[in-house]
Amino acid sequence: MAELNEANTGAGAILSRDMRLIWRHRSDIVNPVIFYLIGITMLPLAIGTSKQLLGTVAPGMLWIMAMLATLLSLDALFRTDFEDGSLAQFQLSSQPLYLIVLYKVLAYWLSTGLPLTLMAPMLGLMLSLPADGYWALLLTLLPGTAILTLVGALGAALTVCLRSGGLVMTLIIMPLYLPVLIIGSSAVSSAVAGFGFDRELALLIAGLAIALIVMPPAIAGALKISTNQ
Amino acid sequence: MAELNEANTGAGAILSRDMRLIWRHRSDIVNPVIFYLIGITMLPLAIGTSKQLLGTVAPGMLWIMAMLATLLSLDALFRTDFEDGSLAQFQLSSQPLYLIVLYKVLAYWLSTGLPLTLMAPMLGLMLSLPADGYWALLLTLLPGTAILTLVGALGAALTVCLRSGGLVMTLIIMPLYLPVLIIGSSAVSSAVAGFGFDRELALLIAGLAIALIVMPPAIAGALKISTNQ
Amino acid sequence: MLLAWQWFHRLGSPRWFYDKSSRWLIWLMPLTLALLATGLVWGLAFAPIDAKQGDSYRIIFIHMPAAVVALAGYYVMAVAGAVGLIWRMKLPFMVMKSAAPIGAVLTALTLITGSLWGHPTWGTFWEWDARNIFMLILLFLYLGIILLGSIYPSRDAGDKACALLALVGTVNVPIIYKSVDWWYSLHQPASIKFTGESSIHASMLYPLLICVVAYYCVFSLALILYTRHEILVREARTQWVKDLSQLPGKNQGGAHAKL
Amino acid sequence: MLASLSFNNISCERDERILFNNLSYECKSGTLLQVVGFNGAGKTTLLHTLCGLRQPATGQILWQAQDISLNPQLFKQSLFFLGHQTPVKGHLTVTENIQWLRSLHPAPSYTSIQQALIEVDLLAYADTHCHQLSAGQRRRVALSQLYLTQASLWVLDEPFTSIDKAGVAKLAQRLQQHTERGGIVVLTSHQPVELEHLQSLDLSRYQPSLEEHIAHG
Amino acid sequence: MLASLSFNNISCERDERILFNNLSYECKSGTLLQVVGFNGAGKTTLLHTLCGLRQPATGQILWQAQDISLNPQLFKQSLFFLGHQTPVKGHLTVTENIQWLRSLHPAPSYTSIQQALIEVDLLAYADTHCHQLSAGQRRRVALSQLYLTQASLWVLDEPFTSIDKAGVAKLAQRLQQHTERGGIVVLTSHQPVELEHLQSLDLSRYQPSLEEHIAHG
Ligand code: HEM
Ligand SMILES: Nc1ncnc2c1ncn2[C@@H]1O[C@H](COP(=O)(O)OP(=O)(O)OP(=O)(O)O)[C@@H](O)[C@H]1O
Ligand SMILES: Nc1ncnc2c1ncn2[C@@H]1O[C@H](COP(=O)(O)OP(=O)(O)OP(=O)(O)O)[C@@H](O)[C@H]1O
Ligand SMILES: [Mg+2]
Ligand SMILES: [Mg+2]
Repeated sequence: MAELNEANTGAGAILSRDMRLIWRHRSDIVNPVIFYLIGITMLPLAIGTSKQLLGTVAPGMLWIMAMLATLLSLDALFRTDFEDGSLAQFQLSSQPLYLIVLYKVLAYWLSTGLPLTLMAPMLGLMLSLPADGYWALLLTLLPGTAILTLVGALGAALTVCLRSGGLVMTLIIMPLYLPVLIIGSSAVSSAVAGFGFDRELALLIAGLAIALIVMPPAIAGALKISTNQ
Repeated sequence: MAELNEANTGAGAILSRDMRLIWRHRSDIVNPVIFYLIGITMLPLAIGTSKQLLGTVAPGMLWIMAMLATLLSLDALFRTDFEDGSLAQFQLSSQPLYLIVLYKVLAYWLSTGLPLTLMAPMLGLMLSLPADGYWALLLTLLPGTAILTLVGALGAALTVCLRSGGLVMTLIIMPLYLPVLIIGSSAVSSAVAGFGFDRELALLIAGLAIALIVMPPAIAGALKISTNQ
Repeated sequence: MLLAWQWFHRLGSPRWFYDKSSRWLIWLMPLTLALLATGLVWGLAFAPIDAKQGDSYRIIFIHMPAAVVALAGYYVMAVAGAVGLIWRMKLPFMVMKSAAPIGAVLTALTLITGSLWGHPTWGTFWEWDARNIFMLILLFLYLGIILLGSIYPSRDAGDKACALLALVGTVNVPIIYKSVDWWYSLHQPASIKFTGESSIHASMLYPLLICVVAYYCVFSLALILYTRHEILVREARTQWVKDLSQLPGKNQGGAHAKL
Repeated sequence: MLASLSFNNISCERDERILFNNLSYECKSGTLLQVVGFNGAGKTTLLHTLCGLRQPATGQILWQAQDISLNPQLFKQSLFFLGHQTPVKGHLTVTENIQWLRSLHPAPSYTSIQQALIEVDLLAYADTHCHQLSAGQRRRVALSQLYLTQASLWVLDEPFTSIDKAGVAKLAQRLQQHTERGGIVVLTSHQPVELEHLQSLDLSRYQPSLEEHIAHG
Repeated sequence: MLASLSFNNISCERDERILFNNLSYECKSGTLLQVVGFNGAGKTTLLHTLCGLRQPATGQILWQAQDISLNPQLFKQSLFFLGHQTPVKGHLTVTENIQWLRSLHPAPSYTSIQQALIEVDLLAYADTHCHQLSAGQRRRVALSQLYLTQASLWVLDEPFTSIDKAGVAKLAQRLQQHTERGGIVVLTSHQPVELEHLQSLDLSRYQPSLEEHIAHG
């Protein structure tokens, strides 16, 4: 009783809790990656195995599938927290809500976007992506998946109180995903064509910077709206 | 007190309840369709708008996206029933469990697979699918989505008690989806190439017949396993 | 009849298996080593050089048996699962659980050796060849079962779930095999076709056959060792396992317990 | 209604840990049994087992002198179970929820849904979506089945949770009525329950002794 | 600890229906207030409102004589809330769950987690995953925060749900201790609660009269 236990600083503990939760759900770390793997694997089966055709669609398909993989489990990001009352605890925490949100998103990205990105070049190999595309793929997916996660988290927050939230979210978020998708896939395409992709990369990084500033408060606001009814 | 109220026959009521639930979640009826719509719409943005290229990949992409759309909300099929104790009620119902399961799957297909199938030719138009492919697309998607739903329901039943069920389900179900995908997309391709697609259609219908016999008891068994721990 | 039934039920007893298998190991281990050594040394060192491919073809002695046994492993797993489900026995589930990672490793080995081989012969690490696709999907099937078993909160339920999935997968495996093959012939006329039979002369065939038998032995050996380990883990609370650990010197199975 | 339920020497395990052991009990027609025990004693596990949702590790459960696993269909027809969770769909209205819960046991009922709604005091909410109800009201939606079911064995896991005082009294009255007609009620509750002829089964007394613990592992 | 909480004339609505009206109450240091009312009276709504999770339709809530919406950060530091649901993650162990719940209010605590586990009688389950706990045990995981928090205002929505008799007695003792030290506890419960100096606020008395109903809608 006499000793005074320092509590871990709050937001850091959320991150560590989220990382621990994610580690407990190990399957979740593996899964978007495996979804990506399977999605890409199925592609040649569906559209044919001509190397030339695959190489042409590879940049676009690698990006679309990365997007779908990121999106897939995002809708569960706040769902369980909402259902078991943790979200109310977050709101009443002495930590600012947007910081908690930021850490949650970070944990999600570390366990989904990052491995997905690292996976991508290997899958590019399977789709016979021309050699020039690998760096472009890797470098654009890095900020790209981060933006997708931040934007997707907003969708998850807005639809958290809806039972059929997953698909509503898809609908809300897809249009916002479009620019990222277009820029990202055109970066890879232009790298493959032998042009640079600096401009696209710069755009994505700028987008990430903006998203990092704008999104956490927006998500926090959306959560408040969702729960306060 | 004196009057005797006939209860509606059980399984029919599950179907009507499920249809009503689905109607309440109206978004769910619309959503796989919208996911399909958006997924296909994004494609030209990601891989380029060359008509010839789009026409080549159209059969495969229409099938892959139909598969992903079917899969997307399937993992919620038994999730809520599990969490709110309805699944225990199903098991203790005087109706056989596999019948209840069959009706649930039917309700799901009527609200997802069917509209998706009806949607597909229109999206084929957007991807400049050659004219010969439309009937093949429609006729193969009809039994195809039904098989996908039945097989996916097994995945949903096996993962219903797992918190991160959605993606585990994807992983275990995707390999089982492959034959359907391959047969379906090759049916459309061969129809486009001017060959018939009778053989593929016959295979899919045979597959559906087998799935209809094998799957409901398997799903019922999986549900018992999931809850009895 | 009655005897056969008794024997069958004893098969379900982990303890019986543990005791018996330590005796099997005594002859299975040297046999496996001998076969493997003979097959590999013969194949890798003494078989004649292939006219077209030079020495690179020798990967076949690792590659082809792995592929064959990986597929067989799936059926072993599924049959074990079915037996467990139907007769509600513990041991078959342990066998099933053990078969999955072994099968997955063999599948991965096939894929890796295949793509290593593909580099010099096909000029690429990966080709969308029917058999490659089939192997990849088999890997997914294995991974799915391993994953499902590992994340189930309760072991009993996880076992049953895996068994069910493996059973449904059994229906699917030949379908995939057929559809992949059939679809391949439809889409892409064989541009790079490797017809195995033509390049195999008797002098290569014999070591290859020995290798296949050796791989089957390796599979059985690994399966037994893995199952024994699984038994010890799962039955750790029972008296007989405790007795085992108290007398480590007396039972040579104790050594494998630490596997 | 003539009913009889008996446990013969049953024991239940969770993750290979024995929860209770050698439990035998006999409920005749008209029995009102409260299973008591500390948190984690195994009350819910016992209730699930006697509904056939789980298998007991050893022993049998007899309904009308027959093992329940022999003729599960017959047993299910005479069983009504309500667990910790509330099987109520937020997106359906109160009436719709009651209708489908009832449809799981398609037997004629002498009470109308209207009547049941009055009994659980939800008539004013008949067409309200259930996610707009308070915790207690949701619970009442599920409990309304007690007025509609024809089952003779009721198994209720903490039925009084979230229910207000008047509701608890009403519910107790309904349980009493059921047993007076020859039915059997098995329930758990941590709240003191005011019911006549209430028998009580204390699970703590069936915990494995220390020696058994050691012998088992 | 010196605390004061007061409601000034607050009223709450749900879907444009007034639940209660003109509710004023003052809690000084050491108050133990039980909000009572029938199912659907608005207890949970009131508790959410006074935590700042909802806005009242009219009126103010004052904490230390200051409106809580003026300085929410300060208010949150002195608040501990536990609702109907149990904010416990099934995939984390008991200890991990307690750690992260505590981390939401990073203030030093004089009790160790070990100690808290002993208090809620979960020491044997410290490393068990929470989805392997019984209903009452899960609830205890959340309640362990009562031994760790430094907040002076505790708002508890049916804290005794699923808790066994010994647990309820222990909990009651803890609440008493908190108020004796000058804290404030606001709770709801349908179970009879044996607590000294318990004040009771009956929400039914604040329902809008019929005229108001007509005037409003
Ligand atoms: C990742 C790539 C590869 C995979 C997944 C793979 C897979 C397989 C499989 C599944 C078999 C067993 C077939 C059966 O028994 O029906 C097999 C056999 C064989 N593979 Fe591969 N293979 C790959 C690459 C290669 C390459 C690059 C070569 C040589 C150019 C090759 C040559 C052979 C030969 C000669 C056999 C035995 C032939 C027979 O008896 O049918 N494989 N492979
Ligand atoms: N899904 C599970 N997996 C493993 N163990 C479990 C599971 N559910 C419960 N247990 C364990 O089984 C024991 C009995 O749980 P049960 O739910 O039957 O208790 P209970 O008597 O109903 O308790 P309560 O009064 O809290 O509802 C507990 O010790 C718990 O830890
Ligand atoms: N999300 C919601 N949307 C609309 N109305 C709601 C919602 N939740 C509750 N209500 C209504 O508000 C009223 C008060 O609900 P509240 O949950 O505050 O009651 P309560 O006093 O806590 O009841 P209980 O004792 O059952 O917990 C109820 O009549 C209910 O129908
Ligand atoms: Mg319980
Ligand atoms: Mg309430």
